[in-house]
Amino acid sequence: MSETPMISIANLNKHYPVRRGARDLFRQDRQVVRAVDGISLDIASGEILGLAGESGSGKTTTGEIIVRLQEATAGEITVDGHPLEASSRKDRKRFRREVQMIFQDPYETLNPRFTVFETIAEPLRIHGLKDKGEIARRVTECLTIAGLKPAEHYLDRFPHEMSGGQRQRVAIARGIVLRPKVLIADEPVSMLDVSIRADILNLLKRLRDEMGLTMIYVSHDLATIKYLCDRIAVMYLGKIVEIGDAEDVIAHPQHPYTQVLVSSVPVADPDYQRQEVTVDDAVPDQINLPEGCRFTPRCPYAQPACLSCDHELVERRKGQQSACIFSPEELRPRSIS
Amino acid sequence: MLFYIAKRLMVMVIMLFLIATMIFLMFRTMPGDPTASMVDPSIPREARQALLERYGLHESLWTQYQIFVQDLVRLDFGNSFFYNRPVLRVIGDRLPATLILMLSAMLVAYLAGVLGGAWMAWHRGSPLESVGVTFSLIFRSAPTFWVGLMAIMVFSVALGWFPAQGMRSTGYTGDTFFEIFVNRDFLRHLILPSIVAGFYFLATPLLIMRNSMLEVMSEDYIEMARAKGLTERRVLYHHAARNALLPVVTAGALFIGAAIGGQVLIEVVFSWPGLGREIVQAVTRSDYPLAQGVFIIISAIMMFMNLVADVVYAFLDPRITYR
Amino acid sequence: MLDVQNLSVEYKIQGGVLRAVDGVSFTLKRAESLGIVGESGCGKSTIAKALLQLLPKNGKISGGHVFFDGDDLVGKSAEEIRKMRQKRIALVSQSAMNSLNPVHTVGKQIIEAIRCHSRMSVKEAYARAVEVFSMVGLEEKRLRSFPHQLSGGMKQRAIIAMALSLEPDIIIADEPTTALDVVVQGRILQRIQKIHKEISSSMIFITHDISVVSEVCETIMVMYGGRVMEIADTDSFFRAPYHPYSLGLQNAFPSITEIGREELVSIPGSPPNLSEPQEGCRFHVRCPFATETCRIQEPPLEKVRDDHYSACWYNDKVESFRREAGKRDTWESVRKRIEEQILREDAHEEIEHEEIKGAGR
Amino acid sequence: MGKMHIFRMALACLALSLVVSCGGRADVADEDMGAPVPNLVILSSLPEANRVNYEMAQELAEELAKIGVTLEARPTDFSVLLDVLYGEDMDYDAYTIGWSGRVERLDPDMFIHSINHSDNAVAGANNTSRFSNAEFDILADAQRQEMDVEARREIVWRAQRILAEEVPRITLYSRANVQTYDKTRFTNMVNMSGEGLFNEWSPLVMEPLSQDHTVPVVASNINITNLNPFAARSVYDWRNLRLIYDKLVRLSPQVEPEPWAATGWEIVEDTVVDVTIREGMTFHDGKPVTVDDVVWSYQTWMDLPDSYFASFTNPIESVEARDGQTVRFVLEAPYAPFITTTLTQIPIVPRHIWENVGDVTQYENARPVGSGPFKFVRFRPGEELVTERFDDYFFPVNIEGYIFKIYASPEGVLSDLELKNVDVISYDLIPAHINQIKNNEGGRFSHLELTEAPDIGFFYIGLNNNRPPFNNADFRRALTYLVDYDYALDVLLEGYGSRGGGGLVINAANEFWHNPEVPIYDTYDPEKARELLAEAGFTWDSNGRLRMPR
Repeated sequence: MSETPMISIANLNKHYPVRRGARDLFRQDRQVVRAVDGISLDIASGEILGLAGESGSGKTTTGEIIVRLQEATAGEITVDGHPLEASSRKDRKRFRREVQMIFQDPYETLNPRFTVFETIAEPLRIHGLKDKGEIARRVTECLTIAGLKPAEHYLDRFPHEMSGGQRQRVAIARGIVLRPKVLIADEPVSMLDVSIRADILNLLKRLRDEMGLTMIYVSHDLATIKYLCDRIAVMYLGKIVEIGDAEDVIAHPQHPYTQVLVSSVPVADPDYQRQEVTVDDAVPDQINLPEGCRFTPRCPYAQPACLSCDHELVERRKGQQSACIFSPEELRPRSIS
Repeated sequence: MLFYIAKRLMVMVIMLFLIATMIFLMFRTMPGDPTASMVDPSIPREARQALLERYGLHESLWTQYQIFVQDLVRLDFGNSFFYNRPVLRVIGDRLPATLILMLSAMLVAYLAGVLGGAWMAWHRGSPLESVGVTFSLIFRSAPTFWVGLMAIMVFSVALGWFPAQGMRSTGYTGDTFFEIFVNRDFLRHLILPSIVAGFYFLATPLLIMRNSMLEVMSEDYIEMARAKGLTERRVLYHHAARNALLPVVTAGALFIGAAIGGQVLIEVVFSWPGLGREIVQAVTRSDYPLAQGVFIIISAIMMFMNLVADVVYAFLDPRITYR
Repeated sequence: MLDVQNLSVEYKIQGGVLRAVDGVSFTLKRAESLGIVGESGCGKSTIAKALLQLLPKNGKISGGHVFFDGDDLVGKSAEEIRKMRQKRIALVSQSAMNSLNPVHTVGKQIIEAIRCHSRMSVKEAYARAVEVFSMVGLEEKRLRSFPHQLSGGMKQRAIIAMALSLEPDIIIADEPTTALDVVVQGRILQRIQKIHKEISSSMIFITHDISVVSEVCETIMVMYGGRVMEIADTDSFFRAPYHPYSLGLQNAFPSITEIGREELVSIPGSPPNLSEPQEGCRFHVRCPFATETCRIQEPPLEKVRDDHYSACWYNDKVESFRREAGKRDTWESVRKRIEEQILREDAHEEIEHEEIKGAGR
Repeated sequence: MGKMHIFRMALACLALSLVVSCGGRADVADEDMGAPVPNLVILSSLPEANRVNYEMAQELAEELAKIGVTLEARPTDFSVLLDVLYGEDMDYDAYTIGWSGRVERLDPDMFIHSINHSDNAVAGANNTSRFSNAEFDILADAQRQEMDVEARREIVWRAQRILAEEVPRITLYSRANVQTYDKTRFTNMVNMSGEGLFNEWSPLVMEPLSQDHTVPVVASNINITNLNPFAARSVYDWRNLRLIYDKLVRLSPQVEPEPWAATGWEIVEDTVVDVTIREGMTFHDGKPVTVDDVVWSYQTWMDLPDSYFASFTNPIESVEARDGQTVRFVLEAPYAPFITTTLTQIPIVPRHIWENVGDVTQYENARPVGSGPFKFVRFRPGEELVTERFDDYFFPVNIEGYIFKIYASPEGVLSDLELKNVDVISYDLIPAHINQIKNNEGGRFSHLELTEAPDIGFFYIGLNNNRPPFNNADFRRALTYLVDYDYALDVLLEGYGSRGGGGLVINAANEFWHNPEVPIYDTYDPEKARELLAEAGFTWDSNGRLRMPR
């Protein structure tokens, strides 16, 4: 990763104020939910990064900030060398074109009154393409890339006339029609049936290979992340706790939380012997975060030192960083209550 | 919770003050001065002037407002021009009758509406359901006055079941609250108007309950309740109806204001000695103090009922907590 | 203990009938745990609802029998069925988030269920509730909580506790972990396994995720288009599946344990539309090995090994199928076939349009 | 081509000359005529307040349009109308309104002097027609001072003749007071003009037909607002208060003053009247009624400039006790209506109660104590006022009391009439109800007797006599032919009323004072109106617009 990263995130924060009524007016320390709390990462051009974590870990928020669906509270993001907080209209428009997002539920993000053609042509029109022939050509091309073949068969359909997988393909076709550089995919397959998930994953892979897209794949499903992504960043309560090569992280999780996450995934293999790591399944209150390492209250290896941890990422294996102050070998049974 | 209520009450006082100011201005910018309808035109001009002075209406608007506010703070609504009595006494004489009729009408409407709405949702698609909806809408849109007269014709004049007019039999003695309101004679007079008013109000709770019930019935916890092997009755009333009640409760508070307004005609057709007619007369006669008083008190009642509804809501729905 | 024979369920829908479950037979032994897997719309949840006779108003059991301890449940009165629910067959429903009534405490809802079927006093019922709560690892004080005060995992555990409360003969768990986070899901699955070992109840576990079945169940039943495709004991199934659909499913699924896996292959096309009449094998449209026979005649569920049944005309060719199924091209051919079929239909449609236009002139 | 052109030119010339000659045929060019009649506005009642007045104003606008006058009928709220009529600006052309026929208006002073004398044609006074006629003023003043009734009637008749000729306003109609009572329960009812059944006399003389029902229920559709005679402002308050409080003189059913709490009066001079008080009267609380009470009552009324009776007490200069039985009134000027209005209106209140209450107008007087024939028992606002017979009263009353029951709508009263819960009604029935009772379907109303009394009040079209064209008496007279009096009476009032007419102020119902010999303009005849206007020098310009005489 010697070249400039396609996406560079530095010290990103997203805090939501907690509204508790008039009393807040008189409080100095306004309570906030730290949905994303000072994360930094670089994503190389053409890389697929998996953002893993449970609900409330901040993975979706991070994705939405990059596509500017939300404003960050603090921090810097550059895409292809341009800071995201650029002020000029032109720059903002360029971002909208270069960074696209696809969502979990395509049915909710597709306008039910738009045909497939209208859905995909709309971003082209918004970005000033007027030539009807060119629009038709681009739409057909994208549909074909997205695997809806023959494209003509689908152009005049409405979302409700299609299956879930087909709708997600339409959403992807819309996502790529502006030839973006970055694609954020937020749980794009979790609503889909098992038999067609692979298709979408393969499609995303192909988009990277053929169009050189950089991708952030947000998911709670480690299996699909492992299959699709080059690297994985595991988030817990707004912090990145582990980041590294996807296969390495899953095969050799360094952080106790990653270990828990990996061991929780059911495996369709009767011979598989899982490494049992048992934790409490209650995630702490997001407002009153624990001191030190946020995983301390649930961590089976928590030590007094954990209470002063500041989530500094430490390289534990090659290209694999963990925020745990201990290496896996140093982990000892929990000694604090 | 207590803090919340206190806060709400505080807001209520401020709101009431603003409303009072608006009402004050509204009446004083209305055409026609109050002496016009009060004074026989044949009396001399000086007399009219003297009246204006007596009521303080010769002062500038600002001075009048200052006096109004000072009185308001002392909860003194002044004297009614027309009745020549303290506004609070005039209202006090009439308000209980209005409130009792309104509450019993709402009781009728809510009992019939909630039970009927739940039943209709449970038997969705049955012919009786559409009969129920049509029936309630007919009562809502038919002129109340006409419905009232028909009810009198049938149940009082033809069948003789209920008295036709008033709140008590002619010449009935007894003046304390209990003597007036807690006896058979009063109840007999109350039944017909509260049923007519109740049916007029019925559509709102009935339809809200039905819709809310339909929504609740598709919830997973209803299927779960069935899967638990509970009887249909228990599922209907303990699980579905209780949850479906929530929006009906909220609607109920908003309903109070509409009810006081909607009740005017009921009071007229049954000669019910309530506040409804007084409101209309006070406005047409430009009896500012009385009209102001009535509106401020109705506003207060509405706000209070809203608060009550919110508290009841919190009581019914544990997900709601007020801070 | 449970012997389902030829069960069919129909839904009345706009403009026709949707046959969601079509002639499904299976048995469930005492203390056995059966996993039913399949895609959405394959009829797996409908089976659960049909067993408890909780079908919505437009659905009805249109045929077959459900023998439970020798009694046929089909045709029993609503009251008899009601008495049987929870006490003998309990449901752990799909959405933990919404299956508890938000206005009652969790304890009240459990005690209500217990007292509905037994003569226990409130006190006894409460004691039982505490007992089952501790089985699922919830503290006693949680009985006094309202649903919104519990996390998703806790709610699901409370529902499991409720299902256990009367020691039913059968527990039907309908996608009990789908809405939960991975870690929580893992914990719940562990717990279900543990409890299932402790008590003597049988279990039907319905899920779309075959890996979950592999962890929890002894027997697996694969459904497709309202029919059973394959039934086997879990070990046998995962080591050597027979049905082409099962083969496809296995290949479509990424796993965290495999290293450096090649490209996954998914099954092209989409499930059949059950509101239209079906002919032949339900899977033939998407099956790479389908023949004319498959298109016309429906294959029976045949025994292929001990405790292993598969509904395919070519169970004997399974060895070559297994080889072919791992290849991408095998499935790509299906995709091509489907695309061609679409093209043909489109062209046909166009011709029809032309004809109509022509007739108009 | 050339021929054609010439032919066209010739045609055009011909046409032009025709037009010119047409114009020339009129005797006078427009600019030589009088000023055009200005565009006018008539402020009428709102249709919901008084349908008849509203319709008649609309009719008049249409009729005037036909004779080339633009009149806009503008329905106006009653209180706004009063503001305009009594306001400083006197800015209005015409209006519709009415004078109600109260019993004291049986005396001609109100209708002659108060509403027609030029002294009252100023802002805020009752001559809202702004009528001014010197000859009339002399007569109006004279009738006031003539204490001899016959002589006074002569003057009043002459005054009526002037009004008939001058037409200061156009009387449209009078309503008939149709009321009803239960003839199976009570008899000997008295029906009075301007009052109907619940007058001063019926309660005194009516007789129950059975001993089981001796307390009649009198129905009203208007609320009682006040029990304090110094603050009471509505007729309905008064109808009850005058039975609780007594008065020195009452007007007999034949409208003659009859000594009552007084045993007689003596006109000492034109401006001095001595009144003798009846002996042995007591208030309801047992205290005797003294001269002192009478003097105090009158004095208190006189000190209230804005009282209901201010116009009756204004002529009094002083009142004093001459001895234990006699009260002497000194008037500022001779005032003929003194006996018939002042003495018959002012109630006698017990001084021992009222002198201690401070501002008498602010006293609630929740339990009135008077010396009248009925004792107050209780009052429930919006429901009923209950009285009982005062057994120590000097006049024998047959009923044991009465209940004045308040209803919210005439429909409510009708249903209670049918249910026999009401014995007498105190307001005028609406035509629909009159017809229902008359038809008596199924014998539902067989027990009722309908009574009819002509009203001495009237509704009229007021004309601002200060403004053109209404400052022109010819125009006003012509206008009377544009009003369809039959339409008002027969169609709009369904026949329940009496006919109006230009200049009519004292109704035929007021037999004694009405001058039957004066001509009344009460025919609808638009042609006649045109004729009169033409005769008076009005002209129509080329647009058909009416112009004032030069």
